[in-house]
Amino acid sequence: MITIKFFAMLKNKVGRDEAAISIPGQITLMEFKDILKKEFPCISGFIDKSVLISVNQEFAASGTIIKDGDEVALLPPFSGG
Amino acid sequence: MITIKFFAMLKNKVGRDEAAISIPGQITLMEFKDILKKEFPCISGFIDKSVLISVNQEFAASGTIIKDGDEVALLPPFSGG
Amino acid sequence: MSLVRIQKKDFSVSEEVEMVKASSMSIGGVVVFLGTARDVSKGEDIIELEFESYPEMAEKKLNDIRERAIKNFNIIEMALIHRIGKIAIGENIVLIIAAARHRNDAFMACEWAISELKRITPIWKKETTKKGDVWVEERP
Amino acid sequence: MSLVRIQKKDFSVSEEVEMVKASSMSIGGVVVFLGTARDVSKGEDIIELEFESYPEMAEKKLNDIRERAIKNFNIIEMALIHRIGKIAIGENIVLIIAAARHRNDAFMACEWAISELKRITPIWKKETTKKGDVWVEERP
Repeated sequence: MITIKFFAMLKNKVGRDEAAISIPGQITLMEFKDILKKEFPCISGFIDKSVLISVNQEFAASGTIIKDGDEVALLPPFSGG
Repeated sequence: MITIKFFAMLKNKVGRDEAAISIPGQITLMEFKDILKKEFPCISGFIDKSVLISVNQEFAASGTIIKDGDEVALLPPFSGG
Repeated sequence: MSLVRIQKKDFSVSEEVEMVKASSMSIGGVVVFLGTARDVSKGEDIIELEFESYPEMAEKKLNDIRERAIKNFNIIEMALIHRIGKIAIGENIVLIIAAARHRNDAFMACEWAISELKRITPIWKKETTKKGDVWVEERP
Repeated sequence: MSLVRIQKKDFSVSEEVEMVKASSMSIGGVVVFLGTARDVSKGEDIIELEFESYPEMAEKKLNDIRERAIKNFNIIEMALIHRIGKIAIGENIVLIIAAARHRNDAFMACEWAISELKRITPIWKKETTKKGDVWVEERP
Protein backbone atom coordinates (compact mmCIF):
# COMPACT_ATOMS: atom_id res chain seq x y z
CA MET A 1 0.00 0.00 0.00
CA ILE A 2 1.00 3.59 -0.67
CA THR A 3 -0.02 6.22 1.87
CA ILE A 4 -1.15 9.46 0.24
CA LYS A 5 -1.26 12.69 2.22
CA PHE A 6 -3.31 15.77 1.34
CA PHE A 7 -2.67 19.25 2.71
CA ALA A 8 -4.35 22.67 2.78
CA MET A 9 -6.81 23.24 -0.10
CA LEU A 10 -6.24 19.72 -1.42
CA LYS A 11 -7.36 18.28 1.90
CA ASN A 12 -10.51 20.41 1.67
CA LYS A 13 -11.21 19.30 -1.91
CA VAL A 14 -10.62 15.59 -1.32
CA GLY A 15 -12.43 15.76 2.02
CA ARG A 16 -9.80 13.87 4.00
CA ASP A 17 -6.12 14.17 4.85
CA GLU A 18 -4.97 10.66 4.02
CA ALA A 19 -5.73 7.80 1.67
CA ALA A 20 -4.14 4.45 0.81
CA ILE A 21 -3.96 2.76 -2.58
CA SER A 22 -2.13 -0.28 -3.86
CA ILE A 23 -0.01 -0.26 -7.00
CA PRO A 24 1.25 -3.03 -9.30
CA GLY A 25 4.94 -3.41 -8.30
CA GLN A 26 7.19 -0.38 -8.78
CA ILE A 27 6.15 2.53 -10.97
CA THR A 28 7.46 6.01 -11.68
CA LEU A 29 5.98 9.13 -10.16
CA MET A 30 4.74 10.11 -13.64
CA GLU A 31 2.75 6.86 -13.84
CA PHE A 32 1.58 7.27 -10.24
CA LYS A 33 0.22 10.72 -11.06
CA ASP A 34 -2.11 9.18 -13.64
CA ILE A 35 -3.45 6.79 -11.00
CA LEU A 36 -3.93 9.72 -8.59
CA LYS A 37 -5.85 11.72 -11.19
CA LYS A 38 -8.22 8.79 -11.80
CA GLU A 39 -8.68 8.11 -8.08
CA PHE A 40 -9.16 11.78 -7.16
CA PRO A 41 -10.64 13.53 -10.22
CA CYS A 42 -11.60 16.63 -8.19
CA ILE A 43 -7.92 17.56 -7.86
CA SER A 44 -6.58 16.36 -11.22
CA GLY A 45 -6.19 19.97 -12.41
CA PHE A 46 -4.01 20.74 -9.39
CA ILE A 47 -1.91 17.62 -9.91
CA ASP A 48 -1.15 18.74 -13.47
CA LYS A 49 -0.41 22.31 -12.53
CA SER A 50 0.72 23.62 -9.18
CA VAL A 51 1.26 20.64 -6.89
CA LEU A 52 4.71 19.42 -5.85
CA ILE A 53 4.99 15.81 -4.76
CA SER A 54 7.18 14.40 -2.04
CA VAL A 55 8.06 10.73 -1.57
CA ASN A 56 9.06 9.76 1.94
CA GLN A 57 9.37 13.46 2.81
CA GLU A 58 11.79 14.35 0.03
CA PHE A 59 10.87 16.29 -3.10
CA ALA A 60 10.35 13.90 -6.00
CA ALA A 61 10.68 14.22 -9.80
CA SER A 62 8.80 12.49 -12.65
CA GLY A 63 11.27 9.63 -12.72
CA THR A 64 11.23 8.92 -8.96
CA ILE A 65 10.29 5.28 -8.30
CA ILE A 66 7.23 4.63 -6.11
CA LYS A 67 7.08 1.31 -4.30
CA ASP A 68 5.01 -0.44 -1.68
CA GLY A 69 5.22 1.22 1.76
CA ASP A 70 6.07 4.69 0.46
CA GLU A 71 4.49 7.87 1.82
CA VAL A 72 3.50 10.19 -1.01
CA ALA A 73 2.36 13.72 -0.20
CA LEU A 74 0.64 16.22 -2.49
CA LEU A 75 1.97 19.66 -1.66
CA PRO A 76 0.16 22.81 -2.83
CA PRO A 77 2.30 25.95 -3.23
CA PHE A 78 3.82 26.80 0.15
CA SER A 79 2.81 29.93 2.02
CA GLY A 80 4.70 29.72 5.31
CA GLY A 81 6.94 32.42 6.74
CA MET B 1 33.24 81.11 28.59
CA ILE B 2 33.41 78.08 26.30
CA THR B 3 32.88 74.65 27.82
CA ILE B 4 35.24 72.04 26.37
CA LYS B 5 34.48 68.34 26.73
CA PHE B 6 36.98 65.50 26.42
CA PHE B 7 36.09 61.86 25.81
CA ALA B 8 37.74 58.43 25.79
CA MET B 9 41.53 58.57 25.22
CA LEU B 10 41.49 62.39 25.10
CA LYS B 11 40.01 62.47 28.59
CA ASN B 12 42.81 60.16 29.75
CA LYS B 13 45.51 62.31 28.11
CA VAL B 14 44.19 65.66 29.38
CA GLY B 15 43.43 64.16 32.78
CA ARG B 16 39.90 65.57 33.07
CA ASP B 17 36.63 65.46 31.19
CA GLU B 18 35.84 69.16 31.04
CA ALA B 19 37.56 72.56 30.86
CA ALA B 20 36.44 76.16 30.36
CA ILE B 21 38.27 78.86 28.46
CA SER B 22 37.30 82.36 27.40
CA ILE B 23 37.70 83.67 23.88
CA PRO B 24 37.86 87.17 22.40
CA GLY B 25 34.37 87.63 20.88
CA GLN B 26 33.41 85.28 18.04
CA ILE B 27 35.98 83.16 16.23
CA THR B 28 35.93 80.30 13.76
CA LEU B 29 36.49 76.71 14.73
CA MET B 30 39.78 76.82 12.81
CA GLU B 31 40.99 79.66 15.03
CA PHE B 32 39.62 77.95 18.13
CA LYS B 33 41.61 74.81 17.31
CA ASP B 34 44.85 76.84 17.54
CA ILE B 35 43.82 78.02 21.00
CA LEU B 36 43.04 74.43 22.01
CA LYS B 37 46.41 73.18 20.79
CA LYS B 38 48.21 75.85 22.87
CA GLU B 39 46.08 75.20 25.96
CA PHE B 40 46.33 71.38 25.68
CA PRO B 41 49.64 70.59 23.95
CA CYS B 42 49.48 66.90 24.94
CA ILE B 43 46.62 66.37 22.48
CA SER B 44 47.63 68.78 19.71
CA GLY B 45 48.57 65.85 17.45
CA PHE B 46 45.08 64.39 17.86
CA ILE B 47 43.41 67.72 17.17
CA ASP B 48 45.28 67.97 13.86
CA LYS B 49 44.61 64.41 12.84
CA SER B 50 41.77 62.21 13.98
CA VAL B 51 39.48 64.27 16.18
CA LEU B 52 36.04 65.48 15.10
CA ILE B 53 34.65 68.52 16.86
CA SER B 54 31.06 69.20 17.80
CA VAL B 55 29.62 72.57 18.76
CA ASN B 56 26.47 72.42 20.86
CA GLN B 57 26.18 68.71 20.03
CA GLU B 58 26.26 69.08 16.27
CA PHE B 59 29.23 68.21 14.06
CA ALA B 60 31.15 71.37 13.19
CA ALA B 61 33.37 72.39 10.26
CA SER B 62 36.40 74.74 10.07
CA GLY B 63 34.17 77.73 9.40
CA THR B 64 31.72 77.13 12.23
CA ILE B 65 31.52 80.19 14.51
CA ILE B 66 32.34 79.68 18.19
CA LYS B 67 30.84 82.18 20.63
CA ASP B 68 30.48 82.67 24.37
CA GLY B 69 28.34 79.99 26.05
CA ASP B 70 29.01 77.29 23.44
CA GLU B 71 29.74 73.67 24.34
CA VAL B 72 32.63 72.35 22.26
CA ALA B 73 33.44 68.63 22.37
CA LEU B 74 36.55 66.85 21.07
CA LEU B 75 35.44 63.50 19.66
CA PRO B 76 37.99 60.74 18.98
CA PRO B 77 37.03 58.18 16.28
CA PHE B 78 33.82 56.45 17.35
CA SER B 79 33.78 52.76 18.25
CA GLY B 80 30.22 52.10 19.36
CA GLY B 81 27.94 49.38 18.04
CA MET C 1 15.17 22.38 23.58
CA SER C 2 15.88 22.11 19.87
CA LEU C 3 16.90 25.14 17.80
CA VAL C 4 14.59 23.97 15.01
CA ARG C 5 10.90 23.57 15.82
CA ILE C 6 7.37 23.56 14.45
CA GLN C 7 5.03 24.33 17.33
CA LYS C 8 1.57 25.57 18.21
CA LYS C 9 2.46 27.78 21.13
CA ASP C 10 4.12 31.16 20.98
CA PHE C 11 7.86 31.56 21.52
CA SER C 12 9.85 34.09 23.54
CA VAL C 13 12.30 36.02 21.34
CA SER C 14 14.59 36.66 24.33
CA GLU C 15 14.69 33.03 25.39
CA GLU C 16 15.48 31.80 21.89
CA VAL C 17 18.18 34.47 21.43
CA GLU C 18 19.75 33.45 24.76
CA MET C 19 19.72 29.81 23.68
CA VAL C 20 21.56 30.69 20.46
CA LYS C 21 24.00 33.00 22.27
CA ALA C 22 24.84 30.20 24.72
CA SER C 23 26.45 28.23 21.88
CA SER C 24 29.61 30.40 21.78
CA MET C 25 31.42 33.30 23.42
CA SER C 26 32.70 34.37 20.00
CA ILE C 27 29.32 35.71 18.84
CA GLY C 28 29.51 39.43 18.10
CA GLY C 29 26.38 39.93 16.00
CA VAL C 30 22.94 38.35 16.16
CA VAL C 31 20.33 39.05 13.50
CA VAL C 32 16.72 38.07 14.13
CA PHE C 33 13.84 37.91 11.69
CA LEU C 34 10.41 37.82 13.30
CA GLY C 35 7.39 37.39 11.03
CA THR C 36 4.10 38.62 12.50
CA ALA C 37 0.44 38.47 11.43
CA ARG C 38 -0.56 41.79 9.88
CA ASP C 39 -4.04 43.18 9.55
CA VAL C 40 -4.10 43.60 5.77
CA SER C 41 -2.90 41.29 3.00
CA LYS C 42 -3.16 42.28 -0.66
CA GLY C 43 -5.74 44.96 0.21
CA GLU C 44 -7.93 42.51 2.14
CA ASP C 45 -8.68 42.93 5.87
CA ILE C 46 -7.48 39.84 7.70
CA ILE C 47 -9.42 38.60 10.73
CA GLU C 48 -7.24 35.62 11.59
CA LEU C 49 -4.60 33.30 10.14
CA GLU C 50 -4.21 29.56 10.39
CA PHE C 51 -1.08 27.62 9.49
CA GLU C 52 -0.87 23.94 8.66
CA SER C 53 2.29 21.95 8.07
CA TYR C 54 3.48 18.55 6.96
CA PRO C 55 5.16 18.22 10.35
CA GLU C 56 7.93 15.65 9.80
CA MET C 57 8.94 17.06 6.43
CA ALA C 58 8.74 20.69 7.60
CA GLU C 59 11.12 20.05 10.51
CA LYS C 60 13.41 18.15 8.16
CA LYS C 61 13.51 21.13 5.79
CA LEU C 62 14.14 23.62 8.62
CA ASN C 63 17.00 21.44 9.86
CA ASP C 64 18.34 21.34 6.32
CA ILE C 65 18.24 25.16 6.11
CA ARG C 66 20.08 25.47 9.44
CA GLU C 67 22.81 23.05 8.33
CA ARG C 68 23.31 24.73 4.97
CA ALA C 69 23.34 28.19 6.57
CA ILE C 70 26.11 27.13 8.98
CA LYS C 71 28.04 25.48 6.14
CA ASN C 72 27.68 28.22 3.51
CA PHE C 73 27.69 31.43 5.54
CA ASN C 74 30.24 32.41 8.14
CA ILE C 75 27.82 31.98 11.05
CA ILE C 76 28.18 30.14 14.34
CA GLU C 77 24.58 29.08 15.03
CA MET C 78 21.04 29.41 13.69
CA ALA C 79 17.56 28.78 15.10
CA LEU C 80 14.34 28.42 13.08
CA ILE C 81 10.90 28.20 14.68
CA HIS C 82 7.54 28.28 12.87
CA ARG C 83 4.17 28.25 14.55
CA ILE C 84 1.13 26.35 13.28
CA GLY C 85 -2.56 26.56 14.20
CA LYS C 86 -4.65 29.68 14.58
CA ILE C 87 -2.78 32.98 14.89
CA ALA C 88 -4.40 36.33 15.70
CA ILE C 89 -3.40 39.67 14.16
CA GLY C 90 -0.22 41.00 15.78
CA GLU C 91 0.94 37.58 16.96
CA ASN C 92 4.27 35.96 16.11
CA ILE C 93 4.43 33.46 13.22
CA VAL C 94 8.06 32.67 12.50
CA LEU C 95 11.44 33.34 14.11
CA ILE C 96 14.88 32.99 12.56
CA ILE C 97 18.04 33.81 14.51
CA ALA C 98 21.50 33.94 12.93
CA ALA C 99 24.55 34.44 15.15
CA ALA C 100 28.01 35.22 13.80
CA ARG C 101 31.33 36.77 14.72
CA HIS C 102 30.60 39.69 12.39
CA ARG C 103 27.26 41.28 11.65
CA ASN C 104 27.37 41.12 7.84
CA ASP C 105 27.46 37.33 7.91
CA ALA C 106 24.51 37.21 10.30
CA PHE C 107 22.45 39.58 8.12
CA MET C 108 23.18 37.57 4.97
CA ALA C 109 22.41 34.20 6.54
CA CYS C 110 19.19 35.40 8.18
CA GLU C 111 17.87 36.98 4.98
CA TRP C 112 18.75 33.87 2.97
CA ALA C 113 17.13 31.56 5.56
CA ILE C 114 13.73 33.25 5.56
CA SER C 115 13.50 33.23 1.77
CA GLU C 116 14.67 29.61 1.68
CA LEU C 117 12.09 28.72 4.35
CA LYS C 118 9.34 30.20 2.19
CA ARG C 119 10.64 28.31 -0.84
CA ILE C 120 11.06 24.77 0.49
CA THR C 121 9.15 24.31 3.76
CA PRO C 122 5.76 22.54 3.51
CA ILE C 123 3.68 25.04 5.49
CA TRP C 124 0.42 26.58 4.33
CA LYS C 125 -1.44 29.70 5.41
CA LYS C 126 -5.20 30.10 5.53
CA GLU C 127 -6.48 33.67 5.72
CA THR C 128 -9.85 34.38 7.32
CA THR C 129 -11.43 37.55 5.88
CA LYS C 130 -15.00 38.87 5.93
CA LYS C 131 -15.48 36.99 2.65
CA GLY C 132 -14.53 33.67 4.27
CA ASP C 133 -11.51 31.38 4.51
CA VAL C 134 -8.93 31.13 1.75
CA TRP C 135 -5.80 29.01 1.53
CA VAL C 136 -3.13 31.34 0.21
CA GLU C 137 -1.86 30.00 -3.06
CA GLU C 138 1.25 31.85 -3.89
CA ARG C 139 4.80 30.73 -4.36
CA PRO C 140 7.04 33.48 -3.04
CA MET D 1 9.64 54.18 27.67
CA SER D 2 11.44 55.78 24.74
CA LEU D 3 12.38 53.76 21.65
CA VAL D 4 15.78 55.49 21.61
CA ARG D 5 17.99 55.13 24.66
CA ILE D 6 21.53 55.16 25.99
CA GLN D 7 21.54 53.19 29.24
CA LYS D 8 23.75 51.32 31.66
CA LYS D 9 21.47 48.39 32.38
CA ASP D 10 20.75 45.48 30.07
CA PHE D 11 17.63 45.39 27.91
CA SER D 12 15.14 42.60 27.21
CA VAL D 13 14.96 41.84 23.48
CA SER D 14 11.38 40.53 23.86
CA GLU D 15 10.16 43.59 25.72
CA GLU D 16 11.67 45.99 23.20
CA VAL D 17 10.26 43.98 20.26
CA GLU D 18 6.80 44.04 21.89
CA MET D 19 7.06 47.81 22.36
CA VAL D 20 7.86 48.27 18.66
CA LYS D 21 5.14 45.81 17.58
CA ALA D 22 2.58 47.73 19.66
CA SER D 23 2.94 50.72 17.31
CA SER D 24 0.91 49.12 14.50
CA MET D 25 -1.17 46.09 13.52
CA SER D 26 0.21 46.38 9.98
CA ILE D 27 3.67 45.08 10.90
CA GLY D 28 4.49 41.87 9.05
CA GLY D 29 8.26 41.69 9.44
CA VAL D 30 10.55 42.70 12.29
CA VAL D 31 14.34 42.59 11.90
CA VAL D 32 16.53 42.84 14.98
CA PHE D 33 20.25 43.44 15.20
CA LEU D 34 21.79 42.56 18.54
CA GLY D 35 25.47 43.33 19.07
CA THR D 36 27.17 41.29 21.79
CA ALA D 37 30.59 41.34 23.45
CA ARG D 38 32.77 38.61 21.95
CA ASP D 39 35.78 36.97 23.49
CA VAL D 40 38.31 37.85 20.79
CA SER D 41 38.90 41.08 18.87
CA LYS D 42 41.59 41.34 16.19
CA GLY D 43 43.29 38.23 17.56
CA GLU D 44 43.42 39.61 21.11
CA ASP D 45 41.63 37.89 24.02
CA ILE D 46 39.16 40.31 25.54
CA ILE D 47 38.52 40.24 29.28
CA GLU D 48 35.95 43.02 29.46
CA LEU D 49 34.58 45.99 27.52
CA GLU D 50 33.64 49.45 28.66
CA PHE D 51 31.61 51.94 26.67
CA GLU D 52 31.51 55.69 27.18
CA SER D 53 29.25 58.14 25.40
CA TYR D 54 28.63 61.85 24.97
CA PRO D 55 25.14 61.22 26.35
CA GLU D 56 23.07 64.15 25.04
CA MET D 57 24.66 64.08 21.59
CA ALA D 58 24.53 60.28 21.32
CA GLU D 59 20.77 60.20 22.02
CA LYS D 60 20.31 63.03 19.54
CA LYS D 61 22.14 61.05 16.86
CA LEU D 62 20.18 57.86 17.58
CA ASN D 63 16.94 59.84 17.32
CA ASP D 64 18.19 61.28 14.06
CA ILE D 65 18.90 57.75 12.71
CA ARG D 66 15.41 56.60 13.73
CA GLU D 67 13.75 59.55 12.00
CA ARG D 68 15.75 59.17 8.80
CA ALA D 69 15.13 55.41 8.73
CA ILE D 70 11.36 55.95 8.98
CA LYS D 71 11.52 58.67 6.31
CA ASN D 72 13.83 56.94 3.82
CA PHE D 73 12.92 53.27 4.18
CA ASN D 74 9.46 51.81 4.01
CA ILE D 75 9.35 50.95 7.71
CA ILE D 76 6.73 51.63 10.37
CA GLU D 77 8.87 51.93 13.50
CA MET D 78 12.45 51.63 14.73
CA ALA D 79 14.09 51.32 18.16
CA LEU D 80 17.77 51.93 18.96
CA ILE D 81 19.31 51.17 22.35
CA HIS D 82 23.02 51.29 23.24
CA ARG D 83 24.49 50.33 26.58
CA ILE D 84 27.35 52.15 28.27
CA GLY D 85 29.56 51.20 31.21
CA LYS D 86 31.31 47.89 31.80
CA ILE D 87 30.12 44.93 29.73
CA ALA D 88 31.24 41.34 30.24
CA ILE D 89 31.90 38.85 27.42
CA GLY D 90 28.62 37.45 26.06
CA GLU D 91 26.56 40.40 27.25
CA ASN D 92 24.37 42.62 25.05
CA ILE D 93 25.80 45.92 23.78
CA VAL D 94 23.43 47.35 21.19
CA LEU D 95 19.92 46.61 19.93
CA ILE D 96 18.28 47.89 16.75
CA ILE D 97 14.74 46.87 15.79
CA ALA D 98 13.16 47.71 12.44
CA ALA D 99 9.49 46.89 11.86
CA ALA D 100 7.85 47.05 8.43
CA ARG D 101 4.95 45.70 6.42
CA HIS D 102 7.37 43.65 4.33
CA ARG D 103 10.55 41.98 5.42
CA ASN D 104 12.90 43.40 2.79
CA ASP D 105 12.32 46.94 4.02
CA ALA D 106 12.99 45.88 7.61
CA PHE D 107 16.25 44.14 6.64
CA MET D 108 17.47 47.14 4.65
CA ALA D 109 16.62 49.68 7.35
CA CYS D 110 18.16 47.62 10.17
CA GLU D 111 21.40 47.03 8.27
CA TRP D 112 21.63 50.71 7.35
CA ALA D 113 20.90 51.81 10.94
CA ILE D 114 23.70 49.81 12.57
CA SER D 115 26.29 51.05 10.10
CA GLU D 116 25.01 54.63 10.49
CA LEU D 117 25.13 54.25 14.29
CA LYS D 118 28.79 53.24 14.08
CA ARG D 119 29.50 56.18 11.76
CA ILE D 120 27.88 59.11 13.59
CA THR D 121 27.16 58.21 17.22
CA PRO D 122 29.64 59.53 19.81
CA ILE D 123 30.26 56.29 21.70
CA TRP D 124 33.68 54.84 22.49
CA LYS D 125 34.78 51.34 23.40
CA LYS D 126 37.60 50.44 25.77
CA GLU D 127 38.91 46.89 25.57
CA THR D 128 40.51 45.27 28.59
CA THR D 129 43.02 42.60 27.59
CA LYS D 130 45.86 40.90 29.46
CA LYS D 131 48.08 43.70 28.14
CA GLY D 132 45.92 46.38 29.74
CA ASP D 133 43.18 48.80 28.72
CA VAL D 134 42.97 50.27 25.25
CA TRP D 135 40.49 52.72 23.77
CA VAL D 136 39.61 51.33 20.36
CA GLU D 137 40.62 53.85 17.76
CA GLU D 138 39.04 52.79 14.55
CA ARG D 139 36.54 54.48 12.30
CA PRO D 140 34.37 51.76 10.81
